Amino acid sequence: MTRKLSYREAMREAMHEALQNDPRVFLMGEDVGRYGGTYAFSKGFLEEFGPARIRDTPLSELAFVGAGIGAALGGLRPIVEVMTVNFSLLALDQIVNTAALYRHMSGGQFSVPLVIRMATGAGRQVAAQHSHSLEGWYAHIPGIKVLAPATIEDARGMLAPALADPDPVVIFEHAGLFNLEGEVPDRCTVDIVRAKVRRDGTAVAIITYGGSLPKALAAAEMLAAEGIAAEVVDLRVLRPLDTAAIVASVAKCRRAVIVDEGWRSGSLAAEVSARIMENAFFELDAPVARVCSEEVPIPYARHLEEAALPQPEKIVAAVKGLFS
Amino acid sequence: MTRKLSYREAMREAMHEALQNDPRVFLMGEDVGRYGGTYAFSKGFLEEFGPARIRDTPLSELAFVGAGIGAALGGLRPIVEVMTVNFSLLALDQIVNTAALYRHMSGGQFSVPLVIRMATGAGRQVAAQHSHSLEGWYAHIPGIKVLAPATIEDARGMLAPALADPDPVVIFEHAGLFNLEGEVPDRCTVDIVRAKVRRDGTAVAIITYGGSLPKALAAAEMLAAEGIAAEVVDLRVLRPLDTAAIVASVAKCRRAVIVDEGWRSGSLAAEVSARIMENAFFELDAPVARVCSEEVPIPYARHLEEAALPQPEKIVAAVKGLFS
Amino acid sequence: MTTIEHPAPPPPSGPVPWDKDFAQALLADMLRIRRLEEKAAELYGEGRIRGFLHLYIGEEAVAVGALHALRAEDNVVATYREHGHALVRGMSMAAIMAEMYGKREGCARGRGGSMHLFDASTRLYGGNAIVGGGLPVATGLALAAQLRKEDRVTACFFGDGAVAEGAFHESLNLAALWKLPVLFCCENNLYGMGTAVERAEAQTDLAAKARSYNMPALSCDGMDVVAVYQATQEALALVGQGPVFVEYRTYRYRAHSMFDAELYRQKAEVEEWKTRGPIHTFTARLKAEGKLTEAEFLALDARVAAEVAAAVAFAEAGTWEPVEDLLKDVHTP
Amino acid sequence: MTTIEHPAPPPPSGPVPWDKDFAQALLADMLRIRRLEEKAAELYGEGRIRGFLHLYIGEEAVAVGALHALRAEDNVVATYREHGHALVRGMSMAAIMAEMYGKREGCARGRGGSMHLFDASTRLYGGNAIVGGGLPVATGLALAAQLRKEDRVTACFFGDGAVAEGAFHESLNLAALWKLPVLFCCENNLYGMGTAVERAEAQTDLAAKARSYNMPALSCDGMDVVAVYQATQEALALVGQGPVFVEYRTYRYRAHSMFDAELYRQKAEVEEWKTRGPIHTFTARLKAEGKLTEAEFLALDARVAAEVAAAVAFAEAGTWEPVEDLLKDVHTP
Ligand SMILES: Cc1ncc(C[n+]2csc(CCOP(=O)(O)OP(=O)(O)O)c2C)c(N)n1
Ligand SMILES: Cc1ncc(C[n+]2csc(CCOP(=O)(O)OP(=O)(O)O)c2C)c(N)n1
Ligand SMILES: [Mg+2]
Ligand SMILES: [Mg+2]
Repeated sequence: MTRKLSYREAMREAMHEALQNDPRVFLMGEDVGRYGGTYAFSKGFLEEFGPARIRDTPLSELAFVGAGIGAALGGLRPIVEVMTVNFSLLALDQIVNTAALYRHMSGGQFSVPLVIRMATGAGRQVAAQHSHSLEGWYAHIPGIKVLAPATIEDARGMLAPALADPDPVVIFEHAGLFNLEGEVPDRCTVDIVRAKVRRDGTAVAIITYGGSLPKALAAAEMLAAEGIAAEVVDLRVLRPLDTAAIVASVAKCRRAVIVDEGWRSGSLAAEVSARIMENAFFELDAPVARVCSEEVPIPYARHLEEAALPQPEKIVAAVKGLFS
Repeated sequence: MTRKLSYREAMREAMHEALQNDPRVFLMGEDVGRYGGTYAFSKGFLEEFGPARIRDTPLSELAFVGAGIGAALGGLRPIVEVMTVNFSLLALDQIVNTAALYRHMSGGQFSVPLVIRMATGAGRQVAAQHSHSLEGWYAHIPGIKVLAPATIEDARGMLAPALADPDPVVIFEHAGLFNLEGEVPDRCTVDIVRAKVRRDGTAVAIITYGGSLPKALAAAEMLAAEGIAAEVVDLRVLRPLDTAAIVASVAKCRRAVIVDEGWRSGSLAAEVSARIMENAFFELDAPVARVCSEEVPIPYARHLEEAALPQPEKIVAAVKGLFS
Repeated sequence: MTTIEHPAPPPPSGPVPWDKDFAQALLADMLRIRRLEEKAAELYGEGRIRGFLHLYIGEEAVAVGALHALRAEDNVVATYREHGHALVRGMSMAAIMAEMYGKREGCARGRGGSMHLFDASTRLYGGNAIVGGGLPVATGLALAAQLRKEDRVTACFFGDGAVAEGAFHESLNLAALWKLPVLFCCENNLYGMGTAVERAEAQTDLAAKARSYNMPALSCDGMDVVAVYQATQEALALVGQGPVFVEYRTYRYRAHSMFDAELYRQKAEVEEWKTRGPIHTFTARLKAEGKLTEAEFLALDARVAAEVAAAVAFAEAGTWEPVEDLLKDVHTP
Repeated sequence: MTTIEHPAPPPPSGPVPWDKDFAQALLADMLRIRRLEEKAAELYGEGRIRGFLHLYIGEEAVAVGALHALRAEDNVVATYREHGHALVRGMSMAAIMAEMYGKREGCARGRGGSMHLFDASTRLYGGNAIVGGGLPVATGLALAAQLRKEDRVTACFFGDGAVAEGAFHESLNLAALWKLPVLFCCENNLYGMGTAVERAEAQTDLAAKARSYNMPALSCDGMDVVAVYQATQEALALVGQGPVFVEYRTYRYRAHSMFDAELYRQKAEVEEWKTRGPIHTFTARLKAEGKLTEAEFLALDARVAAEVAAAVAFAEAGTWEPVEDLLKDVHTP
């Protein structure tokens, strides 16, 4: 049996379930309580679970993320919500210099079972300071896992295994997806290990994640109309990357385009391209291409913002470029 | 005419010259004054230039880097020293969300002529929290330039053009280089645009930057003994990357190894690999290889630290791998 | 809840210490902000303006009183709730409106939108959408003035919510330590988004917090343009010796941004504060003192309405930055 | 300069309010820290220990007095200058020494070194080499204790330099706002590296700063183990109602780390503070009160010397973590 949910409802249900099932779980972040969550993900939680477990924080990103680390060390299972990735820069020191290093640096004595969730991405005309896509940065850091649920099912299902993970997990939720709807099974269990083929194809592998998945699927649809059968791979887990799945798709299609909303230089797409270089060079019929954001702070004006971001048309053009 | 200088002396001279030549230039950072600079780069400056221009700051990385932005907007030419890249995480918000965006976001009304210098890198057994190499992260950000002087000449010569640049420039100084000595011309003018071939070769391009340059040159020497003529390319400018120089060397050698002290996944080396994929795929006789740091917080113990970092032997092995 | 959680202060009283012209100029500016933003909200509903839009309605006395106390040579650093500051500082309503439309004729060529109004000609250093992000920048602007021996104050606006940020602490300490000419202007509207100040600050007397940096700190009724102006003047007189902190106690009438169900506060509380509205109380005082007639008020209102209409027309007629220029101004040419 | 910039306090006086055994135990711990570190400095010179090494010499009374006032169930978060804290908390000298050697028998299997001593069994949550980095973590540990209704205080040590960090501000506010059981233990040794506190803080009375978060704050003579113990006890008695701040006024005799020309302070200042040394003044007081004989002191000193020698031997005999295990413990297996 399946039911229809929005991405927002899916995340909300996932958190609700976690709060209900495990008294160690609590939610902490800016405006998660009285306000009902910046994106209404936690509406009603304060009333249901009380202020001890639904904790509105002051605007102190560094301290409340660090407090999440401490609370995890102290035996709890915090879900720390950083309103958006843009503000997470203020908390990076705690994530990179503390959470990610704790276990190794302590010779295995302490683990940090912390889940950090944050909204990411552009596309809503919120301008340069509110439009970053820094998933690739986080995916660079040993000691943390990085997830990017791009489907309703993953939004519903990824939180539970993230909370069960004994080490820090960062979940990126692309704000462009929140209103999407989709069917999810009644019992929604997904892994946080493997990439997933979202559309089968044979002519080209379009490899992507997060907010770019719908764009990649749209591009695949457009390509299908022109007789090009694109396969769409959703990375899902950005660290550690599922190299085997990438290689399998590339080996099958012999051509690949990587779509990534991060700025091109130093994007996660670069890492995927480098892995294909290293693991599937001899399977390639054409060089791997990337469709990323232009190297510009994301502008406010709609037409400029659209021009700055990956779009289905650009993906189609990149795919066709591989055949010319 | 040339003279012999250490990397430390070269940086010191470069700052001294800038302070002497331009009254708008001042130096600000932790322990740059009374202490004489964490690495003795500014010893004696306080006495010579006074406390107004040699400013010891409190341990407030976010504020003093942001104050550098403001001072630049206000007509000065600040050199802000962040003691090490590890602590720069605390200041990233100001660098990424303010300095890098200012000009574009203001529609071209304001530029930020700021130079930020920081020590980077591992190799001195200072353990996980003091051993990051995050040059690749900075190289991801539109709106800033990123430099990595790896030779005495570049240490001596890159600061002047960085200060002349109307936009923010971040300079990474690898702590492993500070005691190196070398000859520099009396009048040391270098560009901050192009990569540079540090050793000519024909069999393989070893592409690197910063603290890995001496290791790459050592590897090239070892390879030469075995009859393999490696070319060594020093990227020097990490943003924007000199793609043409990379492609030229790859086209000549038809094989390439990228050496980067950053953790492998999401390293700057991935970007270089992706650019070779996109621009020189058909010139390659073998897939491009990367020698990066292992994906582990850098451990304290010497043997583990050495195992975690790129080493000449690993570079040699990677090169040989391309021929098998 | 029947008692109001955050009661409003008593309405402003006492004589207005200004002549008619000056008083009316300040009234006009408050009205210009109000009408500009009412129009912006309407246009947002129609989809002409997008992204985030944070209205200043209710808080107009702060920007108007504070900025009129400053001089042209002073610097201003503001937040994402800065239409009022830009306008009072001298940016044209047309340039603001066009920017919110995303048009090339906007102050930032449409690149910034509502949250990023910049104006080099009036020393407005933005518009900053990172809470607390302007504080270090303002500190540095003041450092430049000090080192260049310029007689220039940097006024930095920020909200009560920003006080919890590390940037606040580091900047206030730096400015006090180095005796920099910064005016820290705290717009305490009692809420940071949906979080009331007592749920964000262990010490809710924000002026007392500022004093812990060894800097003078004042508080005033931010609903009263006279009190705001006077407190700002008083603060400016002290800036010679280093930074000064001023808390403006005010209230936001509208939602935090355009998406906000306002679950976190009582309707009655908002209504009570509305009775202390900065524009109508000041209007009433001026009338009572004979410094404003109803006819003058109507004429003023009409002038402002015309200015708003012209700004909208300007924005509507504006053009789009060509897509080919997307990468312009990432670096200085 | 002839006058001393940072004069030392008068030497500790008054009766030691402890019995002989307890008093001698504290003296022993101070001596253990001192001798361990003297040896570490020597071994650093020989290249047996590498990386950064920050000595606590001169400050021993702080860790000893404070940690003896805590209970086993309390948590401890320390800095990179934490050999003393680890030792007093109960980590063996051998495990510390082996860690500094980078040996597998070290508390963190050689992965952390001097700055990263961890011990789950004594609730020592590290060693942290980021100034201020432990403050948010300690706040979270206290939050866990509060939510889990555990009777447990988290003592967080940090230096005067850390007070300028945003992390200090955010953490103190959070802890005070949520009334968390944190003991903020400020080791004010007057310098953050080469920067004297008056060149880093606009308000040099650090307890006054802490009070601005609405939390009780005490100061004490950190050169006097009795004063430290008593102030810590007094503070602990208040922790039930929320966090408490204690400033320990102390002094570092050695360089900041092993690379430091000490250009920033006067030799005479260091010498003056040395006359107030926590170990010899306490020794003298115990002797004067008949709580310690010279013979007992010599026996104690010999025991400590033997412990140090054994620790060195243990570290020398230790083994290297196999390189194949490099990636171990990046994640939990
Ligand atoms: C660093 C950061 N954290 C969170 C946000 C999201 N946010 C935008 S405005 C706001 C409330 C700020 O409150 P306050 O400082 O009181 O200003 P006000 O909006 O009341 O004028 C928040 C949380 C942000 N923009 N930046
Ligand atoms: C965030 C950060 N900035 C700078 C440093 C470099 N550093 C290490 S210790 C130190 C001085 C800290 O002084 P204080 O907090 O007073 O502690 P003390 O060393 O005196 O015990 C500095 C600047 C660091 N480790 N972390
Ligand atoms: Mg507010
Ligand atoms: Mg200190």
